[in-house]
Amino acid sequence: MTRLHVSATINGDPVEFLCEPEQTLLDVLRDELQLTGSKEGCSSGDCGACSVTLDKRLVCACLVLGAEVEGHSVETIEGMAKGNKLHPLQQRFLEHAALQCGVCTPGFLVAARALLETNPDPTERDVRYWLAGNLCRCTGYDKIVRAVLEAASDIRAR
Amino acid sequence: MRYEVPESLEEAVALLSRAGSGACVLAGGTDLLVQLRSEAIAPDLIVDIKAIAEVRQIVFTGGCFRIGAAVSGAELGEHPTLRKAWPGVVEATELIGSTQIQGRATLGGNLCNASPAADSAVALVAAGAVASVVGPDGHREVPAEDVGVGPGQTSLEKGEIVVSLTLPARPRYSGDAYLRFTPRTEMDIAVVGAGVNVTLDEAGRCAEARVALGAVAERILLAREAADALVGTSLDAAALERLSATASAACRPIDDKRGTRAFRLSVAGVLARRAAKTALERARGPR
Amino acid sequence: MARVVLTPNLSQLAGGETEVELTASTIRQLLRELGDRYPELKPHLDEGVAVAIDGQIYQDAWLEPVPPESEVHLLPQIAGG
Amino acid sequence: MATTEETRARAVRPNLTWVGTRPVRPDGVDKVTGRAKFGADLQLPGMLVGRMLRSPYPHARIRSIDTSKAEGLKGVKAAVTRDDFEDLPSEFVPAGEMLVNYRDMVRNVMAREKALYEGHAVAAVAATSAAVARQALSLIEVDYEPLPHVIDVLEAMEPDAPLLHEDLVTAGVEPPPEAPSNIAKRLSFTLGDSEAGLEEADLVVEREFTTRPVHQAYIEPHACVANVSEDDYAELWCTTQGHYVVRAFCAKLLGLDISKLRVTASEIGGGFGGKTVVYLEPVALALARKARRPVKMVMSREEVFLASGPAPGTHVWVKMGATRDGRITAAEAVLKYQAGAFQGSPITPGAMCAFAPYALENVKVTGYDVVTNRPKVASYRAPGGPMSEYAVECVVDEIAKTLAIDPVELRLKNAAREGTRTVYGPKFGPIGLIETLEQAEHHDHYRAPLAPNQGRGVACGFWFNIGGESCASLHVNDDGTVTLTVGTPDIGGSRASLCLMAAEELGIDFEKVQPIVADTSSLGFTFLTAGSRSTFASGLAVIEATRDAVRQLCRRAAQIWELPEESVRWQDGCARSEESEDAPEPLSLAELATVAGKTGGPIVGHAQLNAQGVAPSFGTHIVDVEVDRETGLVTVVRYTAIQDAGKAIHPSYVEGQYQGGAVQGIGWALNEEYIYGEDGRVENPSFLDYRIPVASDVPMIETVLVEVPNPRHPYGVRGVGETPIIPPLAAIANAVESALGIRFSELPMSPPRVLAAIHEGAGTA
Repeated sequence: MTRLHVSATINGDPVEFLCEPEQTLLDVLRDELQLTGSKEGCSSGDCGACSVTLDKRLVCACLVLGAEVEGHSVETIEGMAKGNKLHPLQQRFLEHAALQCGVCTPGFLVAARALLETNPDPTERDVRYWLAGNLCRCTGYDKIVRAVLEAASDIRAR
Repeated sequence: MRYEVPESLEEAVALLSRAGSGACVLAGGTDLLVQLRSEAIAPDLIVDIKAIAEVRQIVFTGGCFRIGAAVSGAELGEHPTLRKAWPGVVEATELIGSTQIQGRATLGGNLCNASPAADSAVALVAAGAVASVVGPDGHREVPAEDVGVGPGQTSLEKGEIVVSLTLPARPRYSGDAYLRFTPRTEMDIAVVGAGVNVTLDEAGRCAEARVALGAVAERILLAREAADALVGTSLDAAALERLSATASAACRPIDDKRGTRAFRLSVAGVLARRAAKTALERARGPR
Repeated sequence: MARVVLTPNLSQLAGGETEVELTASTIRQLLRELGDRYPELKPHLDEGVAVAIDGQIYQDAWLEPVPPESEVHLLPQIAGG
Repeated sequence: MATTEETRARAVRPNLTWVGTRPVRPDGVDKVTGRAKFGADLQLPGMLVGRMLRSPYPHARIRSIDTSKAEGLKGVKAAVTRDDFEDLPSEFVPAGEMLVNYRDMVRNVMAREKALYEGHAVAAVAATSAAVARQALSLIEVDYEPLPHVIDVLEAMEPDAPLLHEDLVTAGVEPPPEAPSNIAKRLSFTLGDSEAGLEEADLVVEREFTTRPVHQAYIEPHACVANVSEDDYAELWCTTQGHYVVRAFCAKLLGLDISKLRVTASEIGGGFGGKTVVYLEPVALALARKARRPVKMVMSREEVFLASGPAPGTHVWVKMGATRDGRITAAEAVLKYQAGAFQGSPITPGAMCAFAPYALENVKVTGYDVVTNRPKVASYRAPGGPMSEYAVECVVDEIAKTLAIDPVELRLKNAAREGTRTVYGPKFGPIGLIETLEQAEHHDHYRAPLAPNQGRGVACGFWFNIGGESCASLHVNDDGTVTLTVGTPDIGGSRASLCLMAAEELGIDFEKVQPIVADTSSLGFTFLTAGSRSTFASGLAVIEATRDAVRQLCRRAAQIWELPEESVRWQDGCARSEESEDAPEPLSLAELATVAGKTGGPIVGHAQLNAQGVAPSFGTHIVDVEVDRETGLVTVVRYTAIQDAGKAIHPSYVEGQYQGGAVQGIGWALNEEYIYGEDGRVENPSFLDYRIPVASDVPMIETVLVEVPNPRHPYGVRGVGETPIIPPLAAIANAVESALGIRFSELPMSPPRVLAAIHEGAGTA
């Protein structure tokens, strides 16, 4: 099987990898690059646990081929904290107990960051609809929505 | 499996024509990758068309919007003037899947996946959109309602690609709307979809109308009788009731995991009426 | 003497008795005593039963004392999600 | 925005420093940075990909399985079938607090004589890549003889239903029936004389209810990595609610010494009861033992739906009588629960729970455990409780409305309280049901005006909670920090609550206590994280281990001071001697830790116990819905969950349990269901068509924490995880009734069902 050579930027760093044509970006991140923060919950784009941004656009990594990111820029949960400084969303998720098992958390954080970059002052409804592609079975969403609203306010105040 | 990224339409058509039956076009990939992963398909070749300029642009020319087949839902929603002219088409596209899916899913893909429940495709049919198709034998134009002919079945010939979709020039006092019914607010497939597109005359009467229905037959329906129920009326309550009845009558739905036949028959009429009301308000414009 | 109350299912295996009086200082003794008295009950007691002594439920607690004059119920084991 | 009230009915211990506060959980940063390692996140050198071949038939005899072609494929390192698992005798043996039948378990892990449901594992391979494994599966030849199937519980009970097990004879019936059937067990509970009680009633309501099969739908699929060395020392990494239980099951199924199998629990991405049993783990171990290489197996989402979990579909009949003034005189119920392919539905707790919220003199409950061609059911959050309590709470609502009594009033009038005798025998100790009802009655939600097409419903819920075996070990490090080792996997913040109790007992900063979930070789047996037991039972072990360490600390201080041991006590993080003029300066934990080596060696507290004294938790929920009369769409517009926690150790995570349980219940009530085709195959095994609620489907879930302490726990803990899924089903049904005047007796109340009922007009759906 011929593997494809792909050069991309991942979390700001130049990265090269080899992948099979049918490998998804999620397979590549998890299996080839050991970036296992993006989770596989369904492999059909229905749960959002593998949310990443591709050229700043929020996508499910399970619905992107690894080969497609040639020349593009990918951001994953692993790139969200800067050094030992957590992103305000990460901080608020912790303070609000916006996670129980935590498996959906990376996807929610990546998706919420994409929301706040598009809409810095979202309403509760905006947050709920934007995050509708991220399933959480533990929290009932309440604390997640509160954490996102509060992080938005933190970021606006900066 | 091979993966190719042609940079021109000619190259893409040549790749697809040369390939056996196991060649697939990759645009947003939101359907294709699911099929790949579930082993529903095992193509020998995937042709990623996103490096081709024509399929990635939205062009406004001669009063018409020409939307590249690989423009994503999110890009469509961000276009400065498209939403004003065709809010129904844009909103329908925005209903497809999650924010994540919006980042990838394309108009062309939604149409060519040929699901009778495809939200944007129903709105395109109501809008009277025309698909621009290129293939080994050159270029042809296909009305949106003639692209999908059955579940997963298109009228495209081997090697053909939908390049763009053209929305017709918009007369004054026009408006469109698309509504769908899903049990969840998001992340769902339409159990019923209804798109309505109307143009009013100076007196505020309906001069032209198109009504399209999704998920109520093996393909998207262009419901002419339902449109006729509106033309010549002021979209008053009686006309809307006729619309509702004719829309329901046009359906030939089945019972399936997403809904019952009885439910679809009933709700198709309800949604057509509700969509018509919104289309009417939009056609009248701000007071 | 502790008063032991049996559920209908266990009562079927104890000749229809719904209440049994017996002397036992621990749950283990109580279960052994019951098993000896009603051999058909024994396999079910061996599978494991919960024992409520004066309202407090014990599971797998052989050595728990059974106070005299206490009211004892044998019930199915309870698990959870 | 919602408000959270915290009411303290009775204070257990005043002046708590840590218990009841809301610090950031110890594993939090790992979880928000993507660093936490879940089941599928472990990579080992030389690791193989394991994949399962599953039956396409809901019921089929397996004539033969031939794996030779698959094994001949390059890159395939092992294949296993039923021949690789020894048959085990049919007997129910206690495993922790559950009963397991290894004969059934080995057949569920790998089909033997028959495939009993679509997705039943039939064979597995381990290969060098996913692509090779996939190809290998296609080369396995299985000769099936398809058999008639049965999914529905009532159909399965018919005398001429297709028989799943030719040797299954109904237990609990004397004399035992001669013929086999799909009814595995009949059980009953009685209290008083229900027939006489019904005679007394002015109003008798009799209704039948149907609930559809549902799935736990945790976001993380089952996953594991197994490795077996040449001397048969086995290691297993897996996502589970109880790795000690996994160890016991796998050792039994594979004939391994328990001591030679070390199981490490990964972080777990949700379970809700569904990760208390084994599916992939024994198979991965069998493959690894053949291949002598690590094998990773991960289920796809489709496999999760087809072959793991689910909860039963049920049929419930309820009859209740009441006097004109609202006293319930008698109650009867007959419950029929699907067990799936092997016996063991949660019929027993279902029957025990059904009428638990009420102080009744005359009750009769009968239950049937019925096998069907579905996956063997697994626990799902208060297993068995939601379905029976749903039916009862709907009937109670109907009684209230018929008698024109406020539904909360009616419940208060009949509510169980301390001293109420249950149908299963014992009397309740102190419980908080009345407190939750009073909170509901006075909550502003209960009085808020409703818009057109809206309705309000209330319902109560009860769950037992459990204790069970737990170990904990507390290591005092020489810098004064503490390492807390526990055996319960942390599924929703239990490390935080356990550390809070340790910090409280020790009188040191919460940050100084670092928890770890031990692997099975590093700490003694600890039962599952299930039954809402972790904070209660592992909590007791932690408290005991901490007190053990404190005793050692005090002894060291006494020795240093050359004072009698009994003159030293522990307070605010320090050893202190009796107050006197020449009393020595207190010695802090850090000071004592520094000199531990010189005063007898490391200080380690340990506890092993089988926690008794658990207490049940009651809840009352209020919900407002809005119904679209033209489409049948039901939208939840406001929700309040009130529940007795006993004591909320970390209130945020208690609220989280209420909120999460409520939303699972909303899903169950409105949209979630397995849809089967005529062919007995599941039509919706995906997150697209198995519709769990998304963020935009639900409002904020307001919570009220009631705290009626459990006298048998030092801080009053009861356990809170399961009760919250019970009230939503009936609360929503009751709200829909109040909006439409139509009483639904079938879940889910999905739009096609609601619209059909509206079209049919009044009456029952």
